[in-house]
Amino acid sequence: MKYLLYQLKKHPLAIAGIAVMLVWLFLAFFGPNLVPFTHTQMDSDHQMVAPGVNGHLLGTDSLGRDILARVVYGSRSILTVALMTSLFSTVIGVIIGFSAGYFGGKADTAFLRAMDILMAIPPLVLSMVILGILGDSNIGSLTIIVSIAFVPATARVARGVLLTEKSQEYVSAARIRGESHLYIMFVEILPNTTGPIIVEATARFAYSIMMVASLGFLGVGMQPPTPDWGMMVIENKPIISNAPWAVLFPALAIASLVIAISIFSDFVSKVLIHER
Amino acid sequence: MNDNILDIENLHVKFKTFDGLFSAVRNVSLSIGYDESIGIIGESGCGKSTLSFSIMHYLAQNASVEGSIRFKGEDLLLKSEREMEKYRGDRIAMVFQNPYSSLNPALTIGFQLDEVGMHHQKLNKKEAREATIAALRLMNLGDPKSIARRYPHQVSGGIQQRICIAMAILCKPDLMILDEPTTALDVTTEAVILDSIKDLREKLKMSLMYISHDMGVINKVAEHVVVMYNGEIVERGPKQQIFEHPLHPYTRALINCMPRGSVVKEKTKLNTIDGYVKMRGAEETGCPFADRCDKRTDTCELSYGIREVSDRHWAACDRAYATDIPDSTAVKLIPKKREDVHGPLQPKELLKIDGLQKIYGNRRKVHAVNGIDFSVQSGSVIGIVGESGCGKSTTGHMVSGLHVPTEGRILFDGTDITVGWRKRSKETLKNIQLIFQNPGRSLNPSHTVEQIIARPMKRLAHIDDRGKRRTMIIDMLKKVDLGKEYLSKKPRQLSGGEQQRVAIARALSISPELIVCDEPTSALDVSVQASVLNLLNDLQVETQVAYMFISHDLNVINYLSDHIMVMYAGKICEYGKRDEVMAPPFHPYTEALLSAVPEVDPTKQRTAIALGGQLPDPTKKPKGCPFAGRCHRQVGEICAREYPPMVRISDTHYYHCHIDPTDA
Amino acid sequence: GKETGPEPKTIRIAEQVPGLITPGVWDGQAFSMNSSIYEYLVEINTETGAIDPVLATSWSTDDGSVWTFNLRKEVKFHDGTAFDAEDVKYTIERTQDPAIGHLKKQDFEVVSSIETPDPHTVVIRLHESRPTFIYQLTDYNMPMLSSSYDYAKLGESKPMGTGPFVMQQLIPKESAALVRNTAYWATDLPKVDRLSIYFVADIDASISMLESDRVDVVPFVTPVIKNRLDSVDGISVISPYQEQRFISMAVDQKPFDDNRVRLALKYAMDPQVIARSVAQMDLNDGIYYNETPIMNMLAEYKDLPLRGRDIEKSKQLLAEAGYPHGVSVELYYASDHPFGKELSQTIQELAAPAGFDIELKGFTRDIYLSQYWLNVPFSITGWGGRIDPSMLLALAFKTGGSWNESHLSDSRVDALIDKISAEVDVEKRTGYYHELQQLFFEEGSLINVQVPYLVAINDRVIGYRQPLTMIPQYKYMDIR
Amino acid sequence: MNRITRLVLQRLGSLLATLVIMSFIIFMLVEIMPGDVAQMILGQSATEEAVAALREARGLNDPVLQRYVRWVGALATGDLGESIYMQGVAINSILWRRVGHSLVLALAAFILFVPLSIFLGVLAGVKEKKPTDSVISFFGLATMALPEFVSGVILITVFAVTLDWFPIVSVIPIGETLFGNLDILVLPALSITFVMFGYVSRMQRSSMISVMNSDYVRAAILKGMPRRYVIFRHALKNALLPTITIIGMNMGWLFGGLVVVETLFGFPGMGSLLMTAIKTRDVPLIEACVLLITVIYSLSTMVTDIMYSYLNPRIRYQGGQR
Ligand SMILES: Nc1ncnc2c1ncn2[C@@H]1O[C@H](COP(=O)(O)OP(=O)(O)OP(=O)(O)O)[C@@H](O)[C@H]1O
Ligand SMILES: Nc1ncnc2c1ncn2[C@@H]1O[C@H](COP(=O)(O)OP(=O)(O)OP(=O)(O)O)[C@@H](O)[C@H]1O
Ligand SMILES: [Mg+2]
Ligand SMILES: [Mg+2]
Repeated sequence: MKYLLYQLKKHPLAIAGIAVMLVWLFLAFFGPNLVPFTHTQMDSDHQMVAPGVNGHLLGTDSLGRDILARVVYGSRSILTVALMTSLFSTVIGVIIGFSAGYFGGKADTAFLRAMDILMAIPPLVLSMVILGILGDSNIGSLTIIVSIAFVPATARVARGVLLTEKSQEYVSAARIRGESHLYIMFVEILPNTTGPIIVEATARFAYSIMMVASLGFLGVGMQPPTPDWGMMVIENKPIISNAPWAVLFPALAIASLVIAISIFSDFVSKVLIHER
Repeated sequence: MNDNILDIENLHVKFKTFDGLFSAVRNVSLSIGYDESIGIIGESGCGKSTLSFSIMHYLAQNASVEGSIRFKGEDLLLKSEREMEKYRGDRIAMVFQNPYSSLNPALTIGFQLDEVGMHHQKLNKKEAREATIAALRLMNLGDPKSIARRYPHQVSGGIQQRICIAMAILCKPDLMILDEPTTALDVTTEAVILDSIKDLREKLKMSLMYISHDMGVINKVAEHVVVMYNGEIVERGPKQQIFEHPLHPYTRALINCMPRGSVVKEKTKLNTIDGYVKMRGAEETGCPFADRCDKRTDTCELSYGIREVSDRHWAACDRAYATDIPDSTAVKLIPKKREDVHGPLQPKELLKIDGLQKIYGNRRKVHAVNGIDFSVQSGSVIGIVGESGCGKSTTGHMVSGLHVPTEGRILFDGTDITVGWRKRSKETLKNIQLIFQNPGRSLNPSHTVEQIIARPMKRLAHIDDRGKRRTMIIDMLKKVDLGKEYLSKKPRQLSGGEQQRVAIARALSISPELIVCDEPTSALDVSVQASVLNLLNDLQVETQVAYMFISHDLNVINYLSDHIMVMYAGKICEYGKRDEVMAPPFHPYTEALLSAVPEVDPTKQRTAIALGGQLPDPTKKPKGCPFAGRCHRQVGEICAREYPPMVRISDTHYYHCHIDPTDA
Repeated sequence: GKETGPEPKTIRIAEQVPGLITPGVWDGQAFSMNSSIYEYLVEINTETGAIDPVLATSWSTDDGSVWTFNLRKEVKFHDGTAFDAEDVKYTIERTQDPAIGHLKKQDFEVVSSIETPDPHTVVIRLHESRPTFIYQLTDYNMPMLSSSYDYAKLGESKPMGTGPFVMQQLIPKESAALVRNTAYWATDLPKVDRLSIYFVADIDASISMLESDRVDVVPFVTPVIKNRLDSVDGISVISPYQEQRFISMAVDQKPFDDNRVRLALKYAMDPQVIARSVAQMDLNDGIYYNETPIMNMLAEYKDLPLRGRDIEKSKQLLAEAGYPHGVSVELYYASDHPFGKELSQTIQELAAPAGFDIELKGFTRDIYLSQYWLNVPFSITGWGGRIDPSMLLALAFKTGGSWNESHLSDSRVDALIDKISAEVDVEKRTGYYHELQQLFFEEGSLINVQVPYLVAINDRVIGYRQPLTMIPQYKYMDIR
Repeated sequence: MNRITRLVLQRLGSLLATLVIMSFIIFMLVEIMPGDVAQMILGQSATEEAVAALREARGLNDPVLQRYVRWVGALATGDLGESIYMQGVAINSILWRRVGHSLVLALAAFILFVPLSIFLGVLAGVKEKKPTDSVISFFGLATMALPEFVSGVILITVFAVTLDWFPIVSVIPIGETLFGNLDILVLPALSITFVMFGYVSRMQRSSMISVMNSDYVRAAILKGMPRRYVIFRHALKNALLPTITIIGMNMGWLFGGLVVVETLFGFPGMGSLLMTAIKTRDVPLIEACVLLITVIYSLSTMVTDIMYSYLNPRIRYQGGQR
């Protein structure tokens, strides 16, 4: 704990990053109740008004909807999806990667082949095609598909760290105690790999946000009226010269969240891996 | 002051870290004369490397330096980075501990040597290559031309280190610093390198600063010895003086804790130094060794300070043989005899190994163990010794079930256990325990000491009651000299010696009948090694467990074993009772091994038998005598053709060689 | 290309990426391209609304069951073959070819026989009287095709007709280059030499091209863009006609089986808010609202009063219908159809205070159409304008009509529709229309929002013409 | 060299296997998608009859496996089939032109970001913890966090709308070719560069730092080699290795990014074609695009792998004498 504080003091940027993340989490939870408008409410007398007019702190879009309310509400879906995808892909990735690395041999080869195949399509293209074909995306399908797209990468990382740990002698010690495979994998090895795995998970978190935003941009992400940040950017791009705020704020939201998470992820990796 | 090539005065090096400022080198004054060789010795973390890097004016960013380092009268610490380039590699050269990582993997060996000459002596490419070849030749590297064309990973560790040394001597420097150049290497390779260093000095007339934690090595190469402890020089002087009349208790303890020729477990315990090197904050003063010293008095703090005690002999303390405090260790130094504890033993054959073979890999086969037979008596210690890669660990791992033998049988107490750990009964698993070389890695870093020791008790010894287990663990910890407070610590919070004690406690807590100790002390400092060896011996006497003790250090094996088995390239060279193996007649390999062991006594210097050639390629199926290519007493081509017959010297002693035993 | 003489006059157009472009199954995205290559028997005059001759020079009918067309002579297809009565016959018979899936199949099922007494006369006999049959021939999928051309194979890659422009180069999904048809029958037409058509998926990109003078015409503009372009000099946004969005309530499913619930929804609507939110326009200024199937701009429209928003009344109606605490309902729509998102969200917002808890179910158009449309209780569907509303009534509101999305089955409505399609007298027909609209106003199942079809044009291009049939008439357009 | 040839053959083999499985997955995926292909082609007004006829005509009624085999068989002969929407127009005739465009765009992005990010990454790594490093690192972090469509919108606003240096839309004028209009590549390539720059420069920085702290660099410095020389002769080559891997791994993002920027800029490439295909549910076209992206992506990762082994003597000369 003391070490953590010391590290924090050494990395002021990390404090900023964590603060921004916390702000977004707070907004996702409580934000919609704090904003005087709902994300769907149309103030038809105040379409495309500048920030500040009629209580619209960040202005409105072409339908007179409050940008602040939409951005804040939009943080919910994107954070949910991103958190869940990073969680799922990490859990599944760890299970798959661990099993493959641990048992080695044919299982491992099969795993590597399977991952090669999945990795042969860029994740964004994969998600885009599946979501596009399925047509009707919601938080659930988005989460599942983005998770699937991310699993190969996390599984590879998990396999990698397992392989380094597996050659450690404490694993041999556990083996000649006759421990079960599950015990060795999850009680002996797992606690020692949390560092890289958490780092990978936070990195995935940032990636998921970019990915979900990009999918929203491509029009295969969340469906309206859920205000998806990526969709907001593209939806309001036509009015960028009349109401730049309608594009600017969602874009800023994406950027700030991703930057914050990336900084956080860097920090976590510094604390958990490099400077141990 | 121009009679010295290097004068260090009041050097302080401090590091700024998370825990605050701490001093790694403190008030060090030292000089090296022209054509003088000086050895620096001390335990790990005593600041030896920091001292050498200060001379090169190359320290980490968080370091601050005070004092002066004058090289031929010029203060190096005042030089800029650019100016230092003229000294480094040209006037002062340095060789590092790990040769493999010191060579750039992406460049050829030749390139890395050529650039030195091209840069410092402004040679052209061709001249540089000629200089390179000459330097390589000086290091007795056969076919230097082809070596120059290779990449570092294509040559063995010993050759890599010789290449590093060749690189250092390219510009015929005035001073060469060697920072533990042989620590990572085998004794036989070490011997070769030490000999060539001595050779070089005679040829090139340069000053030498040799850093090591091994007294024997220092004894071999240095004329002058500097003992460092916790960043300070505690004693320095001519070699003879230091070895024979040490003044500082630390020096004395350091010399005495080395196991050596005549020291065996029945006669003496090893000298130990309690505790471990603690980092000292920049503000702490007084004798750094006080907390571990058994000669300390109330006056230590006051009268402490380095002073010249006799001609060229400086010491910070002269209480090494002080008699006002009795030698508390002297009492401890009498080992318990087995008979005193248990009465005479009824030995039985606990482990029997029959034609054991192990081939690793499917496509690229590695013949690690090539058919060995031996047996272990209950309650005895068998020492297995041999060069790196000869299959010692593999043998141990097969016994403990980590690997399944390719061929052969392992009988334990009459039952066949030639299977992997999966298929062994809990009883067998309990009865054979394994202690690893690297204690830090054999303990799960995320479990507490209690969890670590409790787990096998619960699983294999079925002690399910938590409270009972805990009392037993506390008892066990006491036996390995650790207190109750260690229960909740994690391995990271322990020193290397303490970690190994926990590992021993874990192995012993379920009263096994056989413990395979795979180099349990080679990762430890000599002082810690001594205490661990003592502990292992005491516990063995007390519990009558049998040890299969694996080490590459003949002194350690000699100290602890009842029987010794010498292995070479997956085969047994020689087997016998300790005293039989250690006395002639020898198998030529045993002889070479013995000759290579550095001697601590400065009066007893011996020359190592130089082993030429390479270890046999483990990927090829062995043929003939495995030692044939390197043997100094080769009989003829029969050696390479036929596996040598067993030469039986006595009931318990035999070796495999073509040499007629009567010739030996 | 290198050409001597004066710089060729070129109109550059940025259109949506077309799907199918074969006549008959043409999905209406490639208006500019197809309507310039192909040609119709007759066309709608954008100024008068009258039917003008094109490939037919004149026509006549008795009571609407036998139609005789006299064809223009000297007309040649782009491949050099002459256009004659056989081609007309082929074109109309082709509608019934099951392999094509012709969009006008149903409408031409009424044809009983086609006779070609001479190469320039066609006689079409119908099973029953259809006074407005000629309007069917103005549909964008009814251009005249050559009976000797393999449209099944070449329709997508080498479109060929009698039109004012000839396809020069088609890069699928990317662009098309059209050049003047030098053998065109009207010697003074077309007025420009080339049409350069870019297929650009993103409307915003198209507008950027327009603004940076890389194209001259961009159809399918959204109101948001119109607002933006209003302030740009040299570019105008025009609305040649309206399209319809039917907000349909299925009368056989809860909760809209009760007219009070339908009325409650209607009372919750505020047409002016809808107009502003959906199109940023004022009501009756490019965007229209009524509760009947008839568009406000048509002669047949009965000028019914606006209901006026009345939340209290709406709540009360809901309570009477048995929903005192409001009602939950799902609204299905095509999320990628213009105005779909805006309209659905506006309705959701407007209806909420009255107690309608509307969950929006947006799907891409194909899924919406193939899976939900016609099956769900509450939906928004786009309907093209029909120059003759009777064409739509039987389809969408008659018992058993194939696109009867509100599942209407009302004998009064059925009877009125029958009368409308058989009545030759215009006065009387309009009377029936008015009766029908009154019925819809009182207990109908739809809200009809007529959204503008917008085209952005560089002011250099003059004479832009595009009637309600959606077919732009590029031959009349010119560059200033 | 022999080893590398073997590596290439091995990778090509696994690519082939990947493609077969991939094609099957894509095919099945499309199978389970909602909506009927025939219905989709014919649109909302199609009658049952017409749909049935079309199904028959296009062989959609045959068993799945049979259709798959037919499709793969055609693929093997280089026939990608026909787009749903363009009967008589082979996908080959649409796709390859687009592929060419995309490759040029990818190459342009590559030429922009690879040297730039390596150079700046090395610079930051060498100047670790100095202001230069902080600026480069933060810039990298910031650009990395901007998805292509956001940076693209920014670039458009600044360089196309405000400054009018580059076209807003990357459309090739009718009758001209991409090579006559290279200015349309700049902004899309830049938006890709933005994201990739962040990843690659950060990787390059950290690998440079770890190499600079390695024993052999220390050894080289203590041999008296000048700093600049050490950086370029000793450190760089080793520090490039992890970067190559990272570039290879990020090819995935690059191709994803390609779809995004092509859509944003209306660039006539493979990505925007795929997007159109998805929007119009043009199944054969989706299949062809995805398959082709797979091939190109796999080939490009293969190239980076081979480059990696080629630059790494430890792999190149494996099985020396150890
Ligand atoms: N850059 C640094 N920052 C902080 N502490 C350091 C740094 N470099 C070395 N140390 C610490 O300084 C002490 C002396 O280190 P040094 O490497 O000189 O010891 P040594 O005697 O060479 O030990 P060894 O035998 O293990 O090589 C050690 O405790 C080490 O951990
Ligand atoms: N798991 C393995 N797979 C393949 N080869 C192995 C494996 N473990 C050991 N080897 C090889 O088997 C040979 C013998 O190894 P082993 O570890 O038994 O030697 P050792 O005598 O213990 O050496 P050291 O002193 O270095 O520990 C070596 O050549 C080694 O490289
Ligand atoms: Mg050291
Ligand atoms: Mg070993």
